[in-house]
Amino acid sequence: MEPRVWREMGLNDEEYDRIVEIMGRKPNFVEVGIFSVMWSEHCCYKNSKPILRLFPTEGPAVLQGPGENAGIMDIGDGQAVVFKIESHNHPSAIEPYQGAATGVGGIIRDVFTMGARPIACLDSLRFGELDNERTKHLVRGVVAGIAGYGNAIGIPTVAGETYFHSSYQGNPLVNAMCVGLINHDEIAKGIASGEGNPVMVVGAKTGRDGIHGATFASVELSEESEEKRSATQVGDPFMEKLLLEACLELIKTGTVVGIQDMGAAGFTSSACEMASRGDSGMELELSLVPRREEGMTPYEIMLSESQERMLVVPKAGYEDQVKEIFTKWGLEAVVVGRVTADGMMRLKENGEVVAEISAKALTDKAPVYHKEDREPLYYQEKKNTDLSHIKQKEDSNAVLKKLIASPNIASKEWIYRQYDHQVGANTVVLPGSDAAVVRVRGTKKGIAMTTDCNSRYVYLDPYKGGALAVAEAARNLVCSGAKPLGVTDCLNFGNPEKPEIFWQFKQACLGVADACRALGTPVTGGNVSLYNETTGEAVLPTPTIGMVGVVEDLAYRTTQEFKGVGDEIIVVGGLAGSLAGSEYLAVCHAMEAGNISAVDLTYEKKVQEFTLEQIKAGKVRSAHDCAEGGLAVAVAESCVGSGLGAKLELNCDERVDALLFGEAPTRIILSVPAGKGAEIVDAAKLQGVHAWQVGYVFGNSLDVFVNGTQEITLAVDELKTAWKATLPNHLD
Amino acid sequence: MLSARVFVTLKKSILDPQGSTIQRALKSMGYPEVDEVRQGKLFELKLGDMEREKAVQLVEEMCTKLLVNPVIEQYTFELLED
Amino acid sequence: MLSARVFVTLKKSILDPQGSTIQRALKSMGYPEVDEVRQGKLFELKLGDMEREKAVQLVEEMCTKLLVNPVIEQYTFELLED
Amino acid sequence: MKFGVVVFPGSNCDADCYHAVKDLGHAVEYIWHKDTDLKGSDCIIIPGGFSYGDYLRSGAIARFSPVMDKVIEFANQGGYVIGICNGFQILLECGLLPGAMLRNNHLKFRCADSLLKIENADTPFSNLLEKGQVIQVPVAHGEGNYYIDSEGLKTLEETGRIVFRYSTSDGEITQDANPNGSVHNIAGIVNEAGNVLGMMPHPERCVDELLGGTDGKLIFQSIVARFERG
Ligand SMILES: Nc1ncnc2c1ncn2[C@@H]1O[C@H](COP(=O)(O)OP(=O)(O)O)[C@@H](O)[C@H]1O
Ligand SMILES: [Mg+2]
Repeated sequence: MEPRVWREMGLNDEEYDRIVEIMGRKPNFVEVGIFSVMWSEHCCYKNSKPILRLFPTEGPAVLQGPGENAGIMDIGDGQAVVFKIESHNHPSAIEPYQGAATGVGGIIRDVFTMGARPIACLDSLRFGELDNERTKHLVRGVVAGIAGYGNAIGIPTVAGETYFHSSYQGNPLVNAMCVGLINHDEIAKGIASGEGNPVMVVGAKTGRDGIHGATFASVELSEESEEKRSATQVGDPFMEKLLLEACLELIKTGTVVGIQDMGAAGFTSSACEMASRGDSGMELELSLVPRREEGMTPYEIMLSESQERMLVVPKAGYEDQVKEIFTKWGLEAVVVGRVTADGMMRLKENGEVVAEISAKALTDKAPVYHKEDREPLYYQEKKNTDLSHIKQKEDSNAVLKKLIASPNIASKEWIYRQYDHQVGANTVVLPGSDAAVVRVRGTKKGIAMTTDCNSRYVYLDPYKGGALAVAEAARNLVCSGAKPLGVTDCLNFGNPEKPEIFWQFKQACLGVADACRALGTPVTGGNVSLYNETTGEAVLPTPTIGMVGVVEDLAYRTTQEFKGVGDEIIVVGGLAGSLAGSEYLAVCHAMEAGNISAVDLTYEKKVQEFTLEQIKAGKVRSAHDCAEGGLAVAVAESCVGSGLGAKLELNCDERVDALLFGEAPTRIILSVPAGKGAEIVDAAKLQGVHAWQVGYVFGNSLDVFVNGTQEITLAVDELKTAWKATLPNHLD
Repeated sequence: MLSARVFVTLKKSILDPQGSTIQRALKSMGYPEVDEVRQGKLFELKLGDMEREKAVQLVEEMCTKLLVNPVIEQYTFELLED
Repeated sequence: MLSARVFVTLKKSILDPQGSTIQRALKSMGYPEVDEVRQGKLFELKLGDMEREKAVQLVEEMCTKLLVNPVIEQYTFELLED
Repeated sequence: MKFGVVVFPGSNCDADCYHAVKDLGHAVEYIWHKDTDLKGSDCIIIPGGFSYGDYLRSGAIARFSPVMDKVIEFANQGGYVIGICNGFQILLECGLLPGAMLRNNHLKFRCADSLLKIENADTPFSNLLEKGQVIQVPVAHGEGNYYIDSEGLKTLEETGRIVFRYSTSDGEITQDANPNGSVHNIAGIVNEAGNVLGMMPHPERCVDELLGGTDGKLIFQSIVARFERG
């Protein structure tokens, strides 16, 4: 076999030699294909594994950590929450609608594979500059694709985030997260065991979709990926809805040994992973696999990424029961092989062996690379940029209007209004607040969820930025009245073969790990997406943090908008922000630089615990995390949500723009009933938490005084119009 | 007056869930004769008065630029006098 | 092997938001020549071997029963040998 | 009184409807689309969702499910039938209600609260409401742009068969209040006999303060009230 064969499949020569060594012979074409997908970053994390080990993955509530299709955490009453996030960046860059749609379909399968009923989806999106035509095309397509799949299958898309930055121009990020509910005694796993048990393919027929999609997803996006367009898969939400119902019905019967969806690398990865987890082998007869197209080769069948398919291993003798359930839902279920005891993946076509590889070799013997990391040149330079000479903007009114209308801060209603965020009739806090909350039927509980990452911070300081993303996610949950529970992460970075990129990756993960440890939110799973580059330019390092939490009693769920005139406004945590890495600096001074503030994790935890305590005590009417745009924007967001104005008096010797628009971690804006402010501030002091009573909800305009002089006066209607108009103006 | 009819269909290798669902429906309604259904789009464009060459080139352009998604779709078109 | 191509379009009396959106888009892209765009559906049905008469009648039936909603849509079709 | 919720492949508001009436304390059962027995239901709910993926046209394929013959029979005998969202589309496709659904005029799926003006409070589905009253019920659809020819529209208007219209909070019928371009802002209509209702908004999504409203209850309770009065 010529070297170009394995090279084209994405294997390097050392990896090929390693295969020969493991097998004790030269692999044939099919076998090389199988190794190439199993040993791609996407499937075996060969570049990221050593770093991922940094994450804390244990905790009293963790029922399932990394390694399965999704993580599981206990929420009491014999119930648990199942959640996972996944990227579909490159497919979305090439075909935004189908790329995003199949991304949603894939992550939903990961959750119901575990036996859980999906209760919500989230989407974390990043695109290039909004005024660019290509960006508009991508936004329209991606949003329509997420809506098209999520709405049709009937799972509400309740939250997410959307950022615009030139670095994502050619390589948008589309991260989809799914959250499900399960009873402890109904957890299913992706395990194949029990010699002689049947292996069944269920769901859609196999076609030539997305062959090599997995390796494709791990190769830098370039001109020729235009050619790999055959890799485009089309989603069928209707088929997946049937598959979802059929699988949950099947798992409830208790006759399932193992079940796993066919995601990236299709049949190959699900079969090998299931066998490997069960310390078993499999013998498969490929001619039995139902196909959509004629003349498919074993290679194509093994590597096809046709959607809406699952691999099921039931107890021997229950094949007909499986068929019965799937037939009821109008789906196929076909026995294609058996579990064996010899640990070999043995693939046959019409009785003749076409591939024979040890399952463990494909999973556990995959190469692991300890990549070199090097601090990039820009780091110190950006960090040491002196911002003190930045000229203050005279007109704070103008600045606030500009910021509130800037694409990163402007209302995302244009997006989430296209998502059915209420189907299921359990969405208690809809998109538009810090975190969404979904009711757990039959209990007083709710599940709060959010995705967060300010990738500008991560770029300027990967370690601090990684920690900040975790802290913000937790803060968003706390603001909605939830106790943060656990994390699923989607690590979107550039080409790890570049030491500077790998440094970003490593530092960011260290930050994420330390924050997760400090805040008691273990990582239960995630996804790594590397090679997010176009023609050599990497995206901003983007470790998206998906986090879930529990609202013990929905009676004290909280949202970000002000509730009533006269309520007193309190800033908890810290008052002034910094210009470093702020949206203000980027939007008003066209600069992305500075030494961003680090999050003091011990203090962060204190502030969050204090806030949650006050919320639980029923003392808080609104709570809002102070993020992009700083104090003024956060208060403005609480105004536009309710139409109520506010009067603020800030006394501080910070420069005015830093005070109003500067950014810093660990800041929360509360509103509390009239007369209760002082009480809260005192309570905070007792716990070593700083708090300032800065004003009250009043009238229909936002008026802010700094050290006695009025800096801002804007009608809430005017703010609201500016805030809402940006996306429609660009996208309609 | 020239007008064009553009026929856009999914490439052969691309899955057509809509078409196959319709095929299954027809089957269950008693039309087993139908082995396969593929659904596509049809665009009718009024072009006003112009030479056919111009029209052909124009339609080609509009197809590649807007009407057709080359990643998953293919197209043909015809010109009509009316 | 017979196959049929069914063309389904909205009745003239019914306005077609998709079509007019495309028309506006084409205009803004520099194709003012296009006065009107109507979007319709195209179905390709594989019918296997049968006489044309049978096929014609079959397709008529499938159109009126399922493929077309007479309240808003009209249709034409053609048969192809292949 | 007993409700029956029909479940088609691709239905996804079936459970929401089931719980909505159950939480109101009424008997309710699911009815699989292949069943040909309505299980003694006094009111049939055709729920929202994407039956058969909404492929071809919303509701076009579902109408051929075996259960629909029974539903039509039941309706023709005066039984109460309420079709919500995709259920409305199915009732249109099977001819129990006149007209058809077009794609939303803005071509996008729209999930948002909508305000509905009660145009006819003398139906089995609205008798606990007041004519002219405005209620808040969420919509979530991509094809809710109701169309009917001018003749049919005239009849609907003249015979009071328009039950709900999209309106402003003070009952004005404006374009801005219309989420989908529906003719005359029509959100819900009944058949000639008045026992079959189709509506695009989702009453089952607002039957609990937790979900942000309870106006939807009034519609289900109206059915019960009328049923019990006989
Ligand atoms: N792509 C999206 N899908 C769904 N909801 C979104 C999306 N983008 C933003 N949102 C919602 O808009 C609101 C504001 O988003 P964001 O500014 O990220 O909030 P925060 O800064 O509090 O994290 C949140 O409720 C978020 O869930
Ligand atoms: Mg955020």
